[in-house]
Amino acid sequence: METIPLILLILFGSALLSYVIGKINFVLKVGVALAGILVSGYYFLQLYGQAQSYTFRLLGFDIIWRINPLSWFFGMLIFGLGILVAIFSTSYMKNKERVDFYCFALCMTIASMFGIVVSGDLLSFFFFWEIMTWASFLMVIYYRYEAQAAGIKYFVMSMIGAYSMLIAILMVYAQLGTFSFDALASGWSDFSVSFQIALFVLFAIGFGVKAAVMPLHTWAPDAYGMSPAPFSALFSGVLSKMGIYGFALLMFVFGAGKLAGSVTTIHGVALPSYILAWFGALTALIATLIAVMQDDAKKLLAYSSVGQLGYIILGFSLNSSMGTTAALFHAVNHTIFKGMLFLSIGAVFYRTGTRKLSEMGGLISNMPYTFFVVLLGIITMAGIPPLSGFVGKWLIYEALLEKQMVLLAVVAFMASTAAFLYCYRLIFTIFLGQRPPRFDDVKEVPWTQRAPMLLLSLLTIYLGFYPYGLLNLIGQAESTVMGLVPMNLSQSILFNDLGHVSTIAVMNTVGTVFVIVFVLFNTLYKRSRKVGLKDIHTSGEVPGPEINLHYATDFYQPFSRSIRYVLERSADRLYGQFANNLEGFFDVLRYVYTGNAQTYALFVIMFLAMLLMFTNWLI
Amino acid sequence: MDTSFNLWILLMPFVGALVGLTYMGIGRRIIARVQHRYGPPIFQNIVDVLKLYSKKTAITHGVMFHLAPTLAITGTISTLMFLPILTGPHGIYLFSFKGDLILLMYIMVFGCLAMALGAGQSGNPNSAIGVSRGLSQMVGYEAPFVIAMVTLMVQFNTTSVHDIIKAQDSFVHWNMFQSPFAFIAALFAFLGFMGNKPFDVVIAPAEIASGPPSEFGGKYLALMQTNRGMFAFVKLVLYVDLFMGGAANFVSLLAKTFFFYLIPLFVGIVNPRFRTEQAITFFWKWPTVIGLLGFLMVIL
Amino acid sequence: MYFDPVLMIALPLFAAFLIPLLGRVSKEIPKYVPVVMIGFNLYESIMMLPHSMVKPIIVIIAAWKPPLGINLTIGALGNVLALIISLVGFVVAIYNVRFVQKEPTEKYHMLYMLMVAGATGMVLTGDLFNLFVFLEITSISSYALTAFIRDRNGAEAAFKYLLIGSLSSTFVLLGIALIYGTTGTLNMADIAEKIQHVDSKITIVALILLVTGFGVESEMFPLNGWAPDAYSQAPTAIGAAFGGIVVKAGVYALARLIYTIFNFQGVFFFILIMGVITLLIAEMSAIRQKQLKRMLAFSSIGQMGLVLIALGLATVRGVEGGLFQMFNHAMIKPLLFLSAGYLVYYSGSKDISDLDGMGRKKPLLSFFFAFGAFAIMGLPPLSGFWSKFIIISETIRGGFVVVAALALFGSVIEAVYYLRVVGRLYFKQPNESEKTKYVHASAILAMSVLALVVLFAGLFPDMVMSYLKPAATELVDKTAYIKAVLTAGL
Amino acid sequence: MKEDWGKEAGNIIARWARKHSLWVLAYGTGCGAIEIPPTMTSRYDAERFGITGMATPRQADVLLITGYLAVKTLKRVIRTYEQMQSPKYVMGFGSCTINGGMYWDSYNTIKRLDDYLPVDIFINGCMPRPEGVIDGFIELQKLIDSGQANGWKKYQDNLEWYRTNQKKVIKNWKMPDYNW
Repeated sequence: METIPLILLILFGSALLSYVIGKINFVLKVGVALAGILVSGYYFLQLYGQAQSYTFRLLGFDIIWRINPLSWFFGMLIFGLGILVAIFSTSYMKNKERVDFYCFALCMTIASMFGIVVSGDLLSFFFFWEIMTWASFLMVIYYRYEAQAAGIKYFVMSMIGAYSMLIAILMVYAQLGTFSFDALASGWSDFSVSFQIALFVLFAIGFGVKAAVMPLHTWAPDAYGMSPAPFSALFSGVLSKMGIYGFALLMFVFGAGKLAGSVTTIHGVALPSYILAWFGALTALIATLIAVMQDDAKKLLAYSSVGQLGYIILGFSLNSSMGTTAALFHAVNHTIFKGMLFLSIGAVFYRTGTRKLSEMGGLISNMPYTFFVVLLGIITMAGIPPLSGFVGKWLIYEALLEKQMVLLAVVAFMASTAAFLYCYRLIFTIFLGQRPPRFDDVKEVPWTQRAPMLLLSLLTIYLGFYPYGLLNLIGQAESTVMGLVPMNLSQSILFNDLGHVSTIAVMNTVGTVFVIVFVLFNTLYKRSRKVGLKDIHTSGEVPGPEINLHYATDFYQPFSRSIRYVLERSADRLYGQFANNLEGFFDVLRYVYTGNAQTYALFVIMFLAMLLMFTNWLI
Repeated sequence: MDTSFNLWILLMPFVGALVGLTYMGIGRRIIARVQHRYGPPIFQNIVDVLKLYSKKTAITHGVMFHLAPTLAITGTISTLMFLPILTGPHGIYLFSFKGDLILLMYIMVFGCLAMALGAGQSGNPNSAIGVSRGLSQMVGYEAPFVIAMVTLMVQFNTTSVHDIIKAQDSFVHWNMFQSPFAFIAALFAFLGFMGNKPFDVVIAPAEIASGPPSEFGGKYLALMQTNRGMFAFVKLVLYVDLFMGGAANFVSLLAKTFFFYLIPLFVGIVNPRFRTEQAITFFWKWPTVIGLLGFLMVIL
Repeated sequence: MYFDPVLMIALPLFAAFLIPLLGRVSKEIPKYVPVVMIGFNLYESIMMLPHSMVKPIIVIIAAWKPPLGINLTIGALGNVLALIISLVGFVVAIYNVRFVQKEPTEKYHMLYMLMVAGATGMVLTGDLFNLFVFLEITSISSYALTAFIRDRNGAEAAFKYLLIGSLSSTFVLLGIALIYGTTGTLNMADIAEKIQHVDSKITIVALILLVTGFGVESEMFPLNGWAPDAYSQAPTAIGAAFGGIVVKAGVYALARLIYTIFNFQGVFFFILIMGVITLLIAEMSAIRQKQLKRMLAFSSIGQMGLVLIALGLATVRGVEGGLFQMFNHAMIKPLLFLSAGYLVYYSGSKDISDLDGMGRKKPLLSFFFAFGAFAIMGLPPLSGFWSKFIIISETIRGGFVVVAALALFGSVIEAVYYLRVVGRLYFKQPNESEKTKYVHASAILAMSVLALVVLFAGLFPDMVMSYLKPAATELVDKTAYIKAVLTAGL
Repeated sequence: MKEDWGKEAGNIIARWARKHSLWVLAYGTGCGAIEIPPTMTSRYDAERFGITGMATPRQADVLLITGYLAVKTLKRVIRTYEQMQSPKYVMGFGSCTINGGMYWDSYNTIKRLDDYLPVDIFINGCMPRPEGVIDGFIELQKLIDSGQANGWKKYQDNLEWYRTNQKKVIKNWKMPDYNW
C-alpha cells in the first residue's frame, strides 16, 4: 500500500478506534492513540527524501496526495511535536474525564494536519483544513464549562477564514478547471492583476486566521488558553504552522510572492507582500505588548505565539530566500520553544492546578526540571544567544536589512526587546520569588511529562550550536518546491552579504567562559549558606507565612501605563460589539416573521402581485 | 600574533573590569567635586570590589541565585570576546570576526537576563520590582538604540562592526559627524544603558533598596560589581567602535571611552530621577523622533 | 425485480384508509402499517433505481397512452426523490412506532401514511393535474398533522399553514387551468412540447401562479411564513417529515416547473436570488430563536434556500449539488428533529436555555444532535460538506461570487447558532441530575440509520452522486424526458 | 611556608581593602541618625575614606546604632545584623548605647548595647558630632587593620550568651536561627 494513504488511514483509524474501544479502559485508548501516532511517525520517516504521490478521483475532481521536501519539513514538525505531546498526554490526561474524546480529537488533528501538508490539490487541502478546524475545536471546548465562548469564537473565525479561502479556491477552480497546485502554480501568472490581488487577499485571510495575524488573532488567546495544556502546545506549535504552511504555499508555490504584472514594488517587494509584511511586523509588536500584560500563563504564551507567528509571516513576505529561510527556521524554533513552554505550563498546572501567574511563585526547588525547560524556552523565545532562537532572529534581521527595510527592522527589533518582558514575567512569577505556602509540597511531574520537555530542550541547544543541518533541509525545500535559490550555507558559520555569526564560536565561547568562571568561583570560595525564602531584607522585620512578599500582581504596571494607547484598543471587543450589533440587526429583521397569518397571506399575495407587475424579470 | 591573541583573550576581561571600575571611581570623584566634596580616591571602586571578594560568608537563596553572577559575567565576557577592542594593525580583535552587531546586541542581554533571574530567586520583592522597572525601561531606550543601530547598518549596508569601523577611516568620517541624528539617538539610549541618573529607577537605593542586587552580598556582589565595571567598558567600547571609528591604541581608546563615560555622568549629576513610565515616554518621544530623522537622512 | 410502481401510491393510500378499521381490531397494528407500507416503497424505489437511471419508466394506467391518460413517469429524478421520501418516511415511521402516545394514534398513522403517499405521488406522477391532487393530499394531511397536538399553538400553526396552503393551492389550480386552457393537455411532457407555441404573455402568468403556489411548499421567501410555526408546533416526527418529505416534494414540483415545463431563462436567476434571500433571512432569524424546534425550522428554510440557489444555477453540476443538498437535508434534518424532540421531551421545555447539560444526561441523543449539527454545518468528512462545496463551487463558476459569499456568510451564522445549542448541551452544568427514562430503541434505531447514511455519504460521496447525476441531467436536459414520455406509448 | 606567605599577602590585601571600603547600612535609629547626613555630605564628606551608605544589610559592612534602642527596634537590629555578611562591624553612637544615657531607667529601651550585639567601637557623646563620627570610623579602620575588629567572631563564638541576653528583653521571640 502507498505510504501516504497508509499513514492517513492509520491516524484516522486510531482516532476512531481509540474513541470506540476507549470506553473500555484508560490504557487501551491512550495506547491505541499513541501507537497510531508512533507507527505513522515511523512510516513518515520512511518518506524522507522521497517524492511519492497518490492520486485518485473523487466527485470528478482529481485528488492528489504527494510528499515533497516542503511538506516533509512541516510533517516533521507535526510528528515531532505530535509524538511528544502524545507521550506527555499519557500521564497528563490520566484520571481526567473523557480521555477517549481527547485521544480522538488528538489523532484527528494530527491526521488532518498531515493531510494538509500532503495535499497536492486545493480540494483535499480545504477538506483536511476543515477537519483540522473542527477537530481542534473539539479540543478547545474540552473543558466544558468555561470554554464555550472561546470555542465558538475560534470556530466562527476559523470558518470565516476557511470560507474566504474557499472562495479563492473556487475562483481558481472556475478559472483553471482543476484544483491541483501545479496547475495553479503554472497558471497564476496568467491571471489578471486584480484577480491575483483578490486571490492573495482571500487566501491571506484564510491562512491569516489560522496563523493568527492581527487583526484576525482574537480567537487565539482564548482558544490556546482553554484547550488542555498538551494540546495547547500542539495548537500553538504545529496547528498554527498550518497557516504558515499556507502562506508558504501562497507566496512561493502558487506564486503570489511574484505577483506578476504591473504592481508597485517597494524595496523590491510587491505591494501586497509589503503590506503583509507590515501586518506581520505589527502583529509581532502589538501582540508582544499585550502578552506582557497577561496574568494567565497560557494567554501570555498565546499572545506571544501570535507575535512570533508575526515574525514568521514577516519573513515570508520579504519574498527572498533569506527571508524564507528565516521564516522556516523560526517556525521550527517556535514549534520547539512553544512546545517546551506550553508543556511546562501544563506540567505546572498539573501539579498546582492554576495558570494564574499571580497565584504561583517559587516553584523552582519543587520542579527543577520544569524550571530548566522554561529557562531554556524563554532564552530561545527571547532570541538570546547561544540557543537556537538567536539563529532565527538573526536570519530575520539580516533578511530585513538585506532588503533595506529599516522601519520594519526597527519594529521587529522592538518586538523582540519587548518579548524579554513577558519571558521574564513568565519564569519569575512561576518559578522564582516567594512560594505560597500551599505549594510547599508540590512535586516534580512524572518522567513521561519530563522526557518530552527535556528532549525539546536538548533540541534547542543542539540547533543553537549547529543549525546548519536544518538550514540545509530548508534550502532543499526552497530549491525544489518553492522556486527560490537557497541562501549560501557553510557548515560552520551563518553568513550573508551583510554579516556573519559563527554559532559554534558563540556556543564555545559562552560555554568555556561559563565553565571557567563557574569552576573558579566555586573552588575559591566555600559553599554559601542556604537560607530560606523569607530570609530577605525586610528592614529587620521577620515576615510570617501570611505575608505575601511575591511581587507578581500587575507585574509591569508602569509599563502598562506607558503603553495604554495600545491596551485600550482591542480588536476582540470590536468584533464582539460588531457581532452584537449584527445580532441586534438580525433580531429586528426576524420580525419579518410576524407570526400573524394575515401578514403571511399578504406576503403571498404581494409576491404574486410583484411578479405579475415585473414579468419581464422572469423571461 | 597567536600568543598575543591568546594573551589578550585572557587579559581583556581583567583590563575591561579595571578600566570600567576606575572610570566609576573617577565618576564618583567628579560627582564629589561638583558637590563641593573632596571625593573618594579614584580606585575606590576597585577597593570596594576587593573588599567584597574578601568577605568571608555569603548566603544563597537557591541555584539561580548562586549561578546568576557567574552567568552575568559569562555574558559580559562573551560580549567582550566578540567586540573589536583596538583596531588597526596592532588591533585586539579577539573573536570579533566571528560575530556581528546583531550578535552583540543580543548577547549583551544574556548577562542582564541572568542577573534578573538571580534577582528573581532572591525572593525580595524589591528585586522583582527593580527588574520589572529595568525591563520596562529597557523597552524604552531600546527604541532609539535600535533605530540608531539599524540606521548605521543600513547606511553602510553591513551588520559587521568591522566594516562600520572601516567606513570611519578619518576624523571627519566618524559616525558622530557623519550621521549625527543616529548618534544623538544612540546617546540618549546610552543614558538609559548606563543606568545613571535620571534613569536609575532600577536600582533606586532609597526607594527599593538597590533593587535587583539587594539580596546579593559578599562574593556574589563582588562578581556583580566586577561585571558592572566590565559591562560599562563593553558598552563604551561598542559606542567608540560605532561612532568614533574605534581606537588604534590604548591611549586613544581610553580617551574616547572616557569621553563617552563623561556624558551620562554629567547628565546624571544635574538631573533627578525619572519614574519608569516617564522614562519610557521620554525615550519614545524626542530620541525616537531624532532617530527617525536619521533614517530620513539615510533613506534620502 | 420491482413491482408495478403504481403500487407505491396505491398501497399506501389504500392502507391509510384501512388503518382506522384495523385500529378497531387492535391498537398495535396501526403502528406497524406505515413501517411495512413505506418499507415496501423503499424497497420498490431502490429496486427501480437501476432501471430509471437508464431511461424513465412510464407507467400507463388503464391503457390510456400519454399524453392522453394519467400516467406515472418515473425518471431518475422522480425515483431519487421517491427514494429520499421513502427513506425518511420509513425512518420516521420506525420512530413513530413508540413516539406517538397521544390518542387517536391510528388517525395519526393514517394521516402520516396519506402524507407520504401524497408526496410520493407528487414526485412520481407525470401529470400536472395529478400533481395538484397529490399536493392537496399531502397538504391536507399536513394541516391535520400540524394540529395533531390539540392545543392552542398547534391549532394556530395549522390555521396559518392551512390559510397559506389553500392560497397556494388556489394559485396552483389557476396556473394549471391557464396551461390547460392554452395547451389543451395536462401531461407535463406534452405541455413542455406545446408550450413553446403559446404566447409567452399567458405562460408567464401561469408560471408566476405556479411558482407562487409551489414556492409555498418549497419554503421560498416570503412564502414560508407557515413553516416556523408548523415545524415547531407539529409533533416532532412530523416536523422531521416536513423537512424530509413535504418540502422535498414541493421543491421537486418547482424544479419540474421551471426546468421541464416552462422555458424561461430569467426565472433561474430569480430563483437564485430568492434562494439567497431565503437563506440569509432564515439564518438571521434562526440565530435569535429561543426555541429549539423553531430554530431548526428556520435552519431548514435556510437549507432550502441553498437548494434554491443550486436550482437557480441551471447547470448539471449545480443541480447535482442541489439534489445532494436535498438528500443531505432530508437525512440530517430528521436526525436533528428526532433527537431534538427527545431532548425537548426530556428537558420538559421547548426553550434552548433549558437544554443545559443534556450532554451528560442523554449522551447518545446529544451525540446525535451534535452529529447532525456538524453535518448540516458542512464539516468534512460528513456529507453536508460535499453538497455545500459543489453548490458554492458551481455558484462561483457561474460568476456569482457575491452570492457564494453571502451563502457562506449564512453558513457562518448557522455555525454560530448550532454551536450555541451544542455548547449548551455539553458545557452547561445540568440543573438537576435525576435519571430520566430511556430513549426508545426504535428511536435510536431511526437516528442511527440516518447518522450512518450521513457518514457513509460523506465518506463515499461518489456513490450518491452517481445516482444524482442522471437525475440532474434529466432535469437540465428536458428533451430526453419529453421524448421518453411521448414515445412511451408507441 | 609558601602557602603561609600567600595567605598572609591575601590577608594584608583583604585587611587593606576592608579598611578602605566601609559600607554603612543606612539604618537610622534614635536621634543620632540626624548626624549621618552631614557626615556623608559635602561638609564632612565621609566618602573620602571610602565610607558610603548601602541600602541592604546583605551588602553592608558596618551597622550604625545611632542612639537609644527600643526593645522593638532591638529585635529588628538583631535581625539586620544577622543578615549582614562577615566580616561585619557594629558601631555604637553616643552614651545611650554605652550605658543607656538619658534613657537609663526607661522601661522599654536597652541600656548596654554590648550585651546584645558585639560592638566594635563606641563613639562617645550625646550626640557625637560628625567629626566624632569620622574619628570613630578612623578608629574602626585602625582596628580592622590590626585585626582587632572581630566582633562578628565574638558573636559567633558567644552566640548562646548573646541569645540569652536578647531573649531576656525580647519577649515574643520569633526569629529564625542564626546558623553559619
